[in-house]
Amino acid sequence: MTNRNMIQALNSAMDVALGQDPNTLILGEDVGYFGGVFRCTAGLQKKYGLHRVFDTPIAEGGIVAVAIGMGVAGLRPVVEIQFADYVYPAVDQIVSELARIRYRSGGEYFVPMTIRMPCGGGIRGGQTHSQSPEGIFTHVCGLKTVIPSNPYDAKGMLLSAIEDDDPVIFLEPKRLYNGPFDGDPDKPALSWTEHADGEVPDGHYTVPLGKARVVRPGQALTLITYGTLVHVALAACEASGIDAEVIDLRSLVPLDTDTIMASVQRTGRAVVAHEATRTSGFGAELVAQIQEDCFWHLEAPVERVTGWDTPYPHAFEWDYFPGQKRMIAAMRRTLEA
Amino acid sequence: MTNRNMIQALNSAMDVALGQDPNTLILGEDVGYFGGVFRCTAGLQKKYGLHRVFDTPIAEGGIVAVAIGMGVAGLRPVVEIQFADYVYPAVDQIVSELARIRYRSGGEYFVPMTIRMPCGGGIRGGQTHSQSPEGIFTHVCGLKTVIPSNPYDAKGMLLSAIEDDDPVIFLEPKRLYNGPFDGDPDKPALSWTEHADGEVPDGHYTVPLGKARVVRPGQALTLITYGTLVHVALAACEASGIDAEVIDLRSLVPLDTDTIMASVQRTGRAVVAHEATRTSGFGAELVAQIQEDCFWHLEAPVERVTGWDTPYPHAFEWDYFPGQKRMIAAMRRTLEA
Amino acid sequence: METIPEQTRLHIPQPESRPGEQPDFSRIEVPHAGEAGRPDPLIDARQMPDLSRALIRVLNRENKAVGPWANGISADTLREGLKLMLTTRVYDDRLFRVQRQGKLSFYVKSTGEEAVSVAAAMALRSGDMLFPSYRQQGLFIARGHNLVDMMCHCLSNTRDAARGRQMPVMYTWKAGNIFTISGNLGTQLPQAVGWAMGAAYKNQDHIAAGWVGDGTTAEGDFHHALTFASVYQAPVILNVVNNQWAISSYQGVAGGEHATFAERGKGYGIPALRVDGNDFLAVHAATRWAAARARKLGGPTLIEHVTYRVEAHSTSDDPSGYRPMEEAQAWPLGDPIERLKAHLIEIGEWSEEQHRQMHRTIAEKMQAAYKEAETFGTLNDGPQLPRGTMFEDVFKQPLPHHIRQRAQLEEEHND
Amino acid sequence: METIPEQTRLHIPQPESRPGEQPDFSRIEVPHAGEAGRPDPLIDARQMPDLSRALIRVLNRENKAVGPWANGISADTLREGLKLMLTTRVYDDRLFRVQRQGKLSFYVKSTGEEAVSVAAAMALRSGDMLFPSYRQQGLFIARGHNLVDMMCHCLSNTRDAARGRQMPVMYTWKAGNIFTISGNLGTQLPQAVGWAMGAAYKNQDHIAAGWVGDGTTAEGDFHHALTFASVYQAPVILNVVNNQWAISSYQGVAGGEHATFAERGKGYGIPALRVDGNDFLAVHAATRWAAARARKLGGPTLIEHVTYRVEAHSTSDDPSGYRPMEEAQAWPLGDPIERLKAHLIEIGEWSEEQHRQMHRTIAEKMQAAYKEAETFGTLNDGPQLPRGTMFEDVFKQPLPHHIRQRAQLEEEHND
Ligand SMILES: Cc1ncc(C[n+]2csc(CCOP(=O)(O)OP(=O)(O)O)c2C)c(N)n1
Ligand SMILES: Cc1ncc(C[n+]2csc(CCOP(=O)(O)OP(=O)(O)O)c2C)c(N)n1
Ligand SMILES: [Mg+2]
Ligand SMILES: [Mg+2]
Repeated sequence: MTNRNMIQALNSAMDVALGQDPNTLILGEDVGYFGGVFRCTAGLQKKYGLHRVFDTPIAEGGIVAVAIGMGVAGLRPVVEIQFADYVYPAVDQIVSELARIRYRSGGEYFVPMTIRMPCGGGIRGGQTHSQSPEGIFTHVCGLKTVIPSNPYDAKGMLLSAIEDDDPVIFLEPKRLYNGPFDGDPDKPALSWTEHADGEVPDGHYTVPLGKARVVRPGQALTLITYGTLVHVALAACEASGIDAEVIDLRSLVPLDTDTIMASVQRTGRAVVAHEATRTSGFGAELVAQIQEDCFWHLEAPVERVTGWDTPYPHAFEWDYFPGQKRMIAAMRRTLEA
Repeated sequence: MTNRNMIQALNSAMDVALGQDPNTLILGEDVGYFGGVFRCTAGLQKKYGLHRVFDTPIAEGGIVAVAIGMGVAGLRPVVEIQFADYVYPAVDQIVSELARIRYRSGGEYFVPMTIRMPCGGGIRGGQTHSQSPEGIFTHVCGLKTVIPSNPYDAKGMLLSAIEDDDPVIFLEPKRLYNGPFDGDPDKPALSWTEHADGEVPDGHYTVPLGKARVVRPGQALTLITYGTLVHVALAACEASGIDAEVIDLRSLVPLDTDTIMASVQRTGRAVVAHEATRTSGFGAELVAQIQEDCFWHLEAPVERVTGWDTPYPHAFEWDYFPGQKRMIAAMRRTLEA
Repeated sequence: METIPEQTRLHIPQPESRPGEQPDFSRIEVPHAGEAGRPDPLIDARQMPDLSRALIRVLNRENKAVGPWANGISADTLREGLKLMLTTRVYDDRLFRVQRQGKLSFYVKSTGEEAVSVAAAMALRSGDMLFPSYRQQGLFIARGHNLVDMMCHCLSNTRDAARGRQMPVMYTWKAGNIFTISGNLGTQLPQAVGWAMGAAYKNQDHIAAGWVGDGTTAEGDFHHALTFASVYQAPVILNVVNNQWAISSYQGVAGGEHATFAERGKGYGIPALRVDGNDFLAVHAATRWAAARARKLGGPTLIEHVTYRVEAHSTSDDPSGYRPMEEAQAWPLGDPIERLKAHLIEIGEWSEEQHRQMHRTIAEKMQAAYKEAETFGTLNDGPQLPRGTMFEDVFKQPLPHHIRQRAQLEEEHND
Repeated sequence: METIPEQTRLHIPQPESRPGEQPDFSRIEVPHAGEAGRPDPLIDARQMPDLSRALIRVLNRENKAVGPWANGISADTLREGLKLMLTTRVYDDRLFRVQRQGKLSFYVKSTGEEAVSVAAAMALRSGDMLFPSYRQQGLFIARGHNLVDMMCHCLSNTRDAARGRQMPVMYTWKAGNIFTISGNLGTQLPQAVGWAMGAAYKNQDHIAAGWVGDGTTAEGDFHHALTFASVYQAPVILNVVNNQWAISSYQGVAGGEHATFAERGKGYGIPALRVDGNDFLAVHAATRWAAARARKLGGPTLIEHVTYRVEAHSTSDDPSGYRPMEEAQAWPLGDPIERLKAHLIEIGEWSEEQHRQMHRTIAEKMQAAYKEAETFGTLNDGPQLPRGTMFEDVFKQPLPHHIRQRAQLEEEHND
């Protein structure tokens, strides 16, 4: 057990994966010698060799395409996309190929690829370093889409993803890399050192994909979220005194509907929250499912707390970001409805 | 007024647009001399000249990119993507560029582009000629996304789209090109000749983007849909005797929430239907908004009738397609809830 | 409002002729067979003579194999090639007719392009991995895929390896080391590069080969394939089948007006061969050269096969709308089957009678195969795959919502 | 489980040296200035001499302008170029320091690459449209953009033309005919081609120019740009700024090991010039050549500018982690400002004293400009744009949900 921030936890997961399976390899822009712009792969090339961890040309579509070929050849590629905002050139290879190969080949071929990408705002990255594109991937059958909110989950889920025989989109909330973040940019940054979930086992362990985690049991309502907003949600409960049950989804596809529905059926009120743009975001899917499964239990409309239907603007980052205020207001509306 | 099928109506819209504005031009794969694989641009190159309507290399990303440059140069490009399934190589140019140029330039630059693409199944096209990717585009702020269900709307909406100064994703349900389709593949195909909406004015007119149309007034519930399923919905009402109010959205973004909510608040029950894959489809957004705005009026959960969370399989096309049975079952569930 | 003059400064490429006009292939220079030199396969790319504007041809007008690319291929192998090309053509004709009878939703012929796939497959080893497009059925046939299986795929029936999920012609054949064909153009070429990188990573000497059409070279995937192949010196053969047309667009629209497709390789330091794609011996020799190079760590090769799409793009297409009817006859590189046959006869290894006999045998085999295939069902008739299988293979294990949806579908049909 | 041997067959490109090692630029061949020939700009592309492996250089070791590319540019123009390059460098230094003070979120310097943008801008007409990447601030400065406006953009303040929506350095300047810069690499190059096609469509003789880095050439967009430019013979200049690095990846990772970036043009029949990017006169001459060609309907030109990224990739980067500290000093093509200055002195048109004076004037101007810019606010201080403006310009007119969301945001702040 070692205290690790999320970067170190991810690094440790890849270290374990490379160590245990010679067919696992890592490729992406700047991931080799340099160890990645966020340092997630630092030291791995040196430890495992040039051909196990290497830099690629800047062509996200090409990276995913060659990784597909490698997967077909029996390897287990772990791809880094430098920012989730830059995944779009790879969308065709992901949607038309990666997600469909098992299906269209009648199960003959499959590609056990993991695509890691830092997502979300809060680092003044403006509209091209802040996006949360999970909603797009969740609409594509054949992809698993997951997003951890802390170092422990990050390592365990990344190992699950790498060992999974289906393609996994692995989103990393970059604002959480160095510490939990409660949504208030004016407070001094916290580190993972004081956080229980910063305690990360050294060796192999997994956190299963498809299991949500109740991070705060509560009675008043159910607040369903993932990624950075998990920490905002906890702070919002604290600040408002609202006794919400906070669920960290961790995995969007597969979705742990049991945990969600059991909670909402108990509390009768639900708020879903994500950083991505509102319209057609994954929050809409959550609302749709909740009202399908919990209609008779609901005492108020399910509220959505989201980023706005605008790009993530540089100067207005904190106006876009769904912080505690927006969350508390939504919880109040739900309680008062 | 001439009776036209949807192909002829679209052709007529482009004819009018090319005739009235020398800055309008059409480009895409096979759209020139040949007139498009669905013949939508037939005769236009001959009438307006090589440089007004021309073939492009097979590179959807390149097509959208050069059309962006043309738009910046003051032209009004109308792009055809041969099948909506092939739009993914252009997703980066659409999402990162087309949708963001006005915003990121503080309003200095904009691109008045229309991207037409045939979508939907029902022609034995298998998984790569049947997709309905509207859910992805509706999640991208800065894009308008529309989809007509008949020749009259197709022409009027296409002219609105071309004349719009914002980018418009214009989806064309290809199963409706030659006639309305009620979802039963075993019945002889109908043509637009006998259909009122096949009567299409010859000259210029527009159907505004953002206005839904109540195609069947009803009391029992509200059935909200678009594209091919509009006709399936009407047939399902007929077949089941359920007095549903059927709303043809026509435009997903902007969305005519007034028409939707007024109807649902009156009927107290709603079903939303689309051909696309269920999870994170646009139906989820509709459900989310309906329960937000009509919670106190709802007497049953809002039902979703959709394609399954699988690719569109060649042999099981009619098992995937959300036909009358699936729709009637959902309406019954809603009524019986 | 500005007006745009008729006389625009924008260059719009146009084919030499349109319906009603005389076919014109004067732009296709046809050098003598044997003219192009053959460097050592392990030549340094920088020293490589420029064969990207040449046209590597082996069979001359007298149907003799000449020049440095004529590498002593045995008569048995040639006869085998002839048989496989003819099988491919008969297969195409058969399935085309089945489509016209309404039993297939769609079909794509490769008529006139059989050498491109058959000769290539024969020049490679069975452990080499192939990433074709939809017009290389010859690869499957040359690798010995069961015709019944191929037909069952096209019929989407109970014996379809793709389990009814793909359109006809989009075969998958893992046991034969041929990748599942994509309906999306170009995607498979960088995948072939990745597979080759994987083989190199694992220290195997298998190589990969991919195929795209002239039109498809415009996709970004093509550039990714060339870039990654060059950067990692992947053991891969990148084939461009220039059959002059991409549906209704002639090859100039893809950028063939100002450079050959083989020339694309130059920009990446990838050796490129431009080959007479209707010359079985030339395709075979070029593929062998590239395979030898790749296998010995010499890196990738780009091969442009100059050929002609004799038939419609697919059964959904009617080329009389965009090119002269007589264009196929005017094509200067002839027919690959006729040319190989003439060569075998010329060298005394074949006869018209043997050819007729072979054709008959193949036709009978095809007839029998089709009959057998139909016993496994067609799209509309006979045994059908259980509809619930459509929920399988989205993931390795169905997710809970797939199980729910499957049950819902069954219910729809129980009503 | 197979084990992968240490000795893999997969080639992984590696730079000549890493931190702690001696810088080594022996792979950069530096031919004599004046050596490369200069064909007529309207030469048929097929006849074009191969300048894609050459290095077009004008300034020789004696700081004289020599050879066919030395085209009699006036001393006034050269002095103007010197001033603009120096202004660019001082601007970079100033904003870098502002970033280090925490007033900018981010900054990107172009140190050492000033000639690439300044000389190009000066060789083009003001009606020509420019599509830069984030490292061509010299284009804005050379076209006379107000420094205060540029700074206000970087500060995302109330005078920012991008209305606070973009990171620093992603300028937009419609009045100056420079396109809004994208954070996504490569997207702008095919857009430049499209703009050029539009100009040709409208029968105007304006041309377009786009810039991408060496690393960015790997993106599919690069291929789309070259393909469409070739097919439609678009009047466009496609510039590749090969500054040897893409963040931590040396140019070999982008495919520079087996061919130059200029060579990419060959494959499309696009004339290509490889230019000493630190030689103001060479960049100017090459751009003029390409502009003349494009304007007279000769079609596109690809120019590779061989230069060096002297500083970190951006303020978020620390190059000591991946390249030798001394590499910049070892760079064989020198510094563009020093070289132009030495040339002007050599021809008796400049002096050290004048240079010092100019530097002082620029520094003072910069100081004043920054002071003025701050009066419009910084990211954290002073006047701020109303937050509600973030809902504008998503569309021409806000949609109803934008109006609702805007109201909701205001409410959040009224609590
Ligand atoms: C990404 C994508 N875009 C468009 C299409 C539609 N389409 C199918 S075949 C074809 C023409 C391909 O031409 P070419 O590459 O020359 O191959 P050929 O058919 O001549 O063998 C087109 C445009 C597609 N399948 N995929
Ligand atoms: C599509 C995309 N992928 C990745 C990035 C991240 N990124 C920003 S700059 C850069 C390196 C670019 O190198 P190069 O093209 O050589 O330009 P230079 O910075 O050297 O001027 C990378 C990978 C991006 N901005 N966009
Ligand atoms: Mg072709
Ligand atoms: Mg660079």
